[in-house]
Amino acid sequence: MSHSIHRRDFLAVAAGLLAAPVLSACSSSGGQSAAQQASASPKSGGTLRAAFPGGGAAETLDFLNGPTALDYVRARAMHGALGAIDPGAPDGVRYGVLERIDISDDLSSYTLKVRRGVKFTDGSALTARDVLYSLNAPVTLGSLPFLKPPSQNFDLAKARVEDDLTLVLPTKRPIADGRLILCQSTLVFKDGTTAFTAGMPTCGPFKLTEFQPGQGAAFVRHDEYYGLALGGGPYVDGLELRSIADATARVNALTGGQADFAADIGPVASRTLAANGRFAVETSELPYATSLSFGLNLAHAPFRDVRVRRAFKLAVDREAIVKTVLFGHGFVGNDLPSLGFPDYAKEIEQRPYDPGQARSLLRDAGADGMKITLTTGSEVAGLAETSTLYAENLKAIGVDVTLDQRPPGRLFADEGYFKLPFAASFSPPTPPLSQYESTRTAGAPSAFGFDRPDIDELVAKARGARDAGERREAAVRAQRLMWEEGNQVIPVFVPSINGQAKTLGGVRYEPFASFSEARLV
Amino acid sequence: MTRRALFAALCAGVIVLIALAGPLLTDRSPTAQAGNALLAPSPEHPLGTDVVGRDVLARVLHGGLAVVALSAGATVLAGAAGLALGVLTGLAGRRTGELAVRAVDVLGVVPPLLVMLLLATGFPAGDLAVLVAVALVSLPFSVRVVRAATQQVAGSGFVDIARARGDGQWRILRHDIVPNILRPVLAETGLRLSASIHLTATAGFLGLGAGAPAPNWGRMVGENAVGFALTPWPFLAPALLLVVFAVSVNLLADELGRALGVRS
Amino acid sequence: MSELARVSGLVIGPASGGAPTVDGVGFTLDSGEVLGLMGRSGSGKTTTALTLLGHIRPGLRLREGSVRVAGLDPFAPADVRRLRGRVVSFLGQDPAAALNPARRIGGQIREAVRLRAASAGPDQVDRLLDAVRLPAGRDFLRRFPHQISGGQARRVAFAIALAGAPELLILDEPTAGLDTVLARETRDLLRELAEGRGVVLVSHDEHLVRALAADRVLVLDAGRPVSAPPRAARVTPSPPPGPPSEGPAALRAERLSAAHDRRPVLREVSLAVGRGECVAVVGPSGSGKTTLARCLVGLHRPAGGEISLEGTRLAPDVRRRTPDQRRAVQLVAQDSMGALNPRETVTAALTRPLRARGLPRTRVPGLVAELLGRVHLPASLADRRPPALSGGERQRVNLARALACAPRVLVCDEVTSALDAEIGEAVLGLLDELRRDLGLGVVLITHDLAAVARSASRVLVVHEGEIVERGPTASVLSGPRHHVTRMLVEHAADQGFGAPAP
Amino acid sequence: MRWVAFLARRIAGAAAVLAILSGLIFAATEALPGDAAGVLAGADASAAERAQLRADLELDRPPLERYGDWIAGAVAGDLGVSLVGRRDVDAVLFDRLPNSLLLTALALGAAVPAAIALGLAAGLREGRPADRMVSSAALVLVSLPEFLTVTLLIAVFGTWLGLLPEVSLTPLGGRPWDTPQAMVLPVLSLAVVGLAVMTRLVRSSVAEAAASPYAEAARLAGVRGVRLALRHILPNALGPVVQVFAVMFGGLLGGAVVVETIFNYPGVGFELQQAVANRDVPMVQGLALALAALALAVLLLGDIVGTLVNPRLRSAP
Repeated sequence: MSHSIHRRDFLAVAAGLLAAPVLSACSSSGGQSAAQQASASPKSGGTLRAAFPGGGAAETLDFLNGPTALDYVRARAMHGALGAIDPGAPDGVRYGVLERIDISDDLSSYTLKVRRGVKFTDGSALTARDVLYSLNAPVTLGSLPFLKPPSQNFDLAKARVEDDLTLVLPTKRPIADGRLILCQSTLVFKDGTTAFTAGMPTCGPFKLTEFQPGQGAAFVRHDEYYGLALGGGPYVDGLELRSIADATARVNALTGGQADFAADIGPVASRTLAANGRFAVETSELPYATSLSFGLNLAHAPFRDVRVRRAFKLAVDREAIVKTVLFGHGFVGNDLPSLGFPDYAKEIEQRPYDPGQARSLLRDAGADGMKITLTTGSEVAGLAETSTLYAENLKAIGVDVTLDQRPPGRLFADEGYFKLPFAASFSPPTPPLSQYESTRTAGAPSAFGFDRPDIDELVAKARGARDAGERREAAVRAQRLMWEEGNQVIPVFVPSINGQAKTLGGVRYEPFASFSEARLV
Repeated sequence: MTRRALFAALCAGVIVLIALAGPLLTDRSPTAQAGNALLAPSPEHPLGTDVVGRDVLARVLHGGLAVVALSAGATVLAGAAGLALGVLTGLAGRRTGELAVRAVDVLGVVPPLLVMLLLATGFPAGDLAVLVAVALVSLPFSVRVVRAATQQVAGSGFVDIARARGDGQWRILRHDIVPNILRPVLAETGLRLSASIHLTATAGFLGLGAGAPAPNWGRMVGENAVGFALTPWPFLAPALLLVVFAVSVNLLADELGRALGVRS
Repeated sequence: MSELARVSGLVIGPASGGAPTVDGVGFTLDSGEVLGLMGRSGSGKTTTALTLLGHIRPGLRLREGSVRVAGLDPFAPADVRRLRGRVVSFLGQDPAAALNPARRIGGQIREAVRLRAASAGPDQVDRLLDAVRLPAGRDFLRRFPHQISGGQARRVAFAIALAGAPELLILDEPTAGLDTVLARETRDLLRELAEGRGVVLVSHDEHLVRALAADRVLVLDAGRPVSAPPRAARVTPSPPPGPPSEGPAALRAERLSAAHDRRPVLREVSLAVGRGECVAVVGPSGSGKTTLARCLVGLHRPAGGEISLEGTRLAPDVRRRTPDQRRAVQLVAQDSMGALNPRETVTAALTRPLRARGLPRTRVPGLVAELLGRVHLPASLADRRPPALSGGERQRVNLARALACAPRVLVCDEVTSALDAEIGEAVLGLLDELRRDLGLGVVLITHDLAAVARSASRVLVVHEGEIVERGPTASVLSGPRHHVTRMLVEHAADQGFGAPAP
Repeated sequence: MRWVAFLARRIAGAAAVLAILSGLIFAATEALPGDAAGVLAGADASAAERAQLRADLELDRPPLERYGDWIAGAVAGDLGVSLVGRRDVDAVLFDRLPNSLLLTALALGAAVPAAIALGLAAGLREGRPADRMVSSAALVLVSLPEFLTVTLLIAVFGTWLGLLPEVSLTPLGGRPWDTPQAMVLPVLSLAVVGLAVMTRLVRSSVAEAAASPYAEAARLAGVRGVRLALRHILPNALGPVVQVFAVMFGGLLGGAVVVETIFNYPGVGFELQQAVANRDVPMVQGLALALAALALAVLLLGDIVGTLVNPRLRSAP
């Protein structure tokens, strides 16, 4: 019952696609479930039923415009993907329908090689033209902003199709991390597609047989899927993705035997479920965790003093939040985004919980007893609760804080959000540098007044440098500056917490569950 | 006063007392984290801790005020507006009155929860939205009862005589109409109050209204339902208080109606 | 004759304890015999009669005594089934209200026949309808109670009561509240239907008891049987009213017409009343009398005609009249209870008009006491509210409140019809006194010629909104020309009032 | 002829109310701060992206103009396209409405006979133990907020006894009635709420009718038991109740929001709640208007049936 109406996983999830890695035959990352390891034979069959937070009638096959978790999970089951971000892979990405991406030495041109033998459900083969059309679709067909980075970084108008399997993309300016951008979330479909329908040709692991917005979708295995030839899944004969908005209802569907898998059940329900022997709780591993963050708006006078910003960072008891709000299912943050990604500066020491120093910093800045309103919402699991605890932490160092928890769905609906002095937010798992450029550079509203040309320059340098050592050094320097002087407090990272029947194995978490390798025992 | 009424008044009184004086009975903060989440009751935390690890007893003691104040406030608001509108439309000419009542009835057609959803999300966040929404939902009932009572009294002999004698509208209102419609209006107000408690609690449950850390029995029930299987107290304690409050107010309204000779 | 019913040592009181409402009543009734049960309201008549059906009103309890009807005990569940509707039938004060508003007439009668008649032949319904003189047509039987007249509804109720051919009929105030014409009709019908049956007639109306030829009369007073029937106070005609005063009439209405929702109820009615004079307006129910009263005081806007006060034309709407004009014409209504604000004490009710006249606060208590004295009410009633007053007392308070306005004309609309005869008599006496002492003009609206006989100098007879006869009281009563007038006079004669000697 | 005039008058009245309501609904949804563009864009979108999104969704046109378009479309049966997911609002409505109607109708279907039976049993025994029991139970149930009733029902029948599914998952491509067992708890949850209210109503109406002169006359004439209850008292007690049943239907239809959400039941209330959270203005407007129209239609029906049941009104509407 619980947060029936709070549970708006809505955009949380939508934006989470930025980094949603696409399945590939040989995985090296993602959580390996106990069940997966226990089961030796990959033979399976059967129909897998999985429950996800949906969006009611708003759900659509047009994943370019359908921003619920389910819309993307469904699209990913149907459509092939260019690849997936994979920090463990040599290129930082695993390739899907692509064989490889070659970068010119001057970082100004990317050559995409399409995998041979990728077939659509209508029997036709995937070509470079289809890939180019798919990359362009967010602009030509219209899409939500988070799908547009490829078109923002590459000059698609000047792209060349060399042959059926080769596509050359010039960059708008030299970048080194173009593979990440291309593979972040691009799904491929046929050249000339204008409408997304149940009958359209697709080249993903499953073939859609039934779609009911707000209720779910049914699939059968796509027998021509290129992954099968590479020795991978899918192993199940059928897949049902059910839309269940309420987290408790998803858990109920799982415990009641109506589903084999319940996505995103939240920390509390996971504890309840863990007590039940028939079910397992699985969480995604780093870097697939959502950061919970708090923006200190520099338009608000006290926050212009770096001591106040530092005091706000020292005041938060990160361990306590992980322990009590997330029941241990979480990662302590270090006020930097993108924990777990290769470009993340893990050499920067963990900031301690030091209310004493925070208090004295505040006093030095003449800001003790300052009045502030912390605006938050319940857009993702744990956000409201984390805000609650953070507010208490701040009270403890002498900040007169008022918590304003917006009703569900209201946090970002308001144009005034970016004018708030102190507001909660979250970020899906995203590589740090491109994320910084799109959201933190001077003038971006979500920067909350953060305007540091020196850091902007460092980030640009890190993205554009040909030498890896040089790139790393610039990236770490930029992050250290943000760590010391930035206006973002990131106390924790929350993984996706899912429940599943013990009969189910092979589910991978990246950050959403993918079932292309799943088996029912 | 019947035994039932006495019992109901006692229960309602205790609940109101808890709501008003509760904050004085504990020195624990209702918002501070007091331990791990969802701890079972212990001497330290007689009702355990909630999903965020806050002391449930402290939250229960602090959380009644919102429910009691909001439901009573909405009832008073709707009652006052209903009295004014009901008397005016009751005394107005037939056509004007009908028209005014139709206009108010428009509100009654819309399911209460829809009004709540629209208003509570539309207004600047906060309890004011809930207050206004609950009052608005109550208004049509209030107007109808007052209007019917007013019409009945306005048609009675003593009003005719006062009018024939030349008493002014105000004098008639004050001496003849208002004192004689108080019974049904009072009985109706009791029923409205219980309905308001119901709606206010539902608003809390749905997370509408003022910010989350502020304890509110309805919201506590919503927040903690998910942990019901681990420890039921964070859910049950506010739920029980809500139910006892609503039942006793309903019972009181019933008894009041009976005592005043008004059928519900 | 065999014994049909025996009641002995009956004691009935509130279930919660307290003084009994029926205390030691007993009687026997042979078949075919008529017993009159008399007494004031509240004397326990109805409660006693209902025991013959084994019924005790909620809140009361049978404490002692036994009841036998045809050898059966109505309080024994097995026996009562055989008694109700078959041996004993009950007709209440308002038999029409006993009809189920949601069911058709035919269905109700047929059900009664099917359930109770010993021989339920197909023609039994027709025979019943014939007995109560109702049409037997299908069309009539398909109607609902609200679609037939009050008189017809009463007959249907009689038919249902008679369906089981009961040996004993219990009649509870069967003519109370009826106007002259209907009361007479009902009495005639009852006389016929009671033929050959045992009857217990509950009434405070001596004339009805006499009309049904009661073999015996049992009089109750506060639940106890008393030996002698109380004598109805003999009406002594008042001394002939003083001669009409000279000069312009205190109140005059010229060719007054009025309508309700475009349905005309008054057609060109004219009347005038002088200072100290009493003019009576008589007519059966529904003839437009009350509308006339409301027109006179300005509460009902006439469709035509005009009203003047001592020569000055009055606005039709009371709100347009001057405060002085409003006070000059005061209405006293039939429903003494409804005319008083139940939340106001007597003092408060009298204070309001006094204060409205602008009298200083200090003088008010004295004036209230004076007014109470004027209408012969003890000062001890001053703090009571209307429900704590008797009907007569309330009507006096109403009069006193009207007097508080220092009126010149009183319009009295059926002021005595809801009162017991004696008390009504006293109220009329008070009116005469006020007329004499204060020079008040009185328009006495009534259906009761007895009242007219004693007070009015002139009579107007209204029928269906029109004046059908007018003239000095004596001549109208002694030589009625219109048939309505004749009926009213006959009724008055039944009641024991002859036309005053010329 | 009188009936034609009567119907015409009532329908015209309902239409006028609906017109006022459409304005109110539009104004209320317009007043929602923020818009779907903000929700869709998320926290990290730039100002230009937001503006583009607003233009794409036509949110930058003047409200009056959009109201005009909306009403014109609604009259023609076109409720527009949702902002999120780009679905035809009327398609969603017609897909979900049967489910909600079924849920509400079943709940009423369960509650009405039970309420009449219980109300009759209690009303005829006013003040006696049976009445006190029924009245007290109804009083407690009426005071229980829906969310508590539902929680308790799920806890008992779902979690503890394991008899019934706790979620209403309908087979894909099917309708809720394809899995009747999944409908039991939602129907029960909704029925309990209505049952308590209606039982109280029937009880007091019956008690009133039972104390009426015609009921006493029937009793004194020897009519007893079932015949007295069903033939004499109930017909008179039912009239005022019918119209309240109609109001209840509208209330239940809207009140199903909580129940539908908890059980993930694919109804209009569930979609409405989702749409409100998404700031999907056309969807909110369309669904709210449809719910209001439906509630009005049922009220109208109740009005007509109430008139039919009452012979006094029937003959002279």
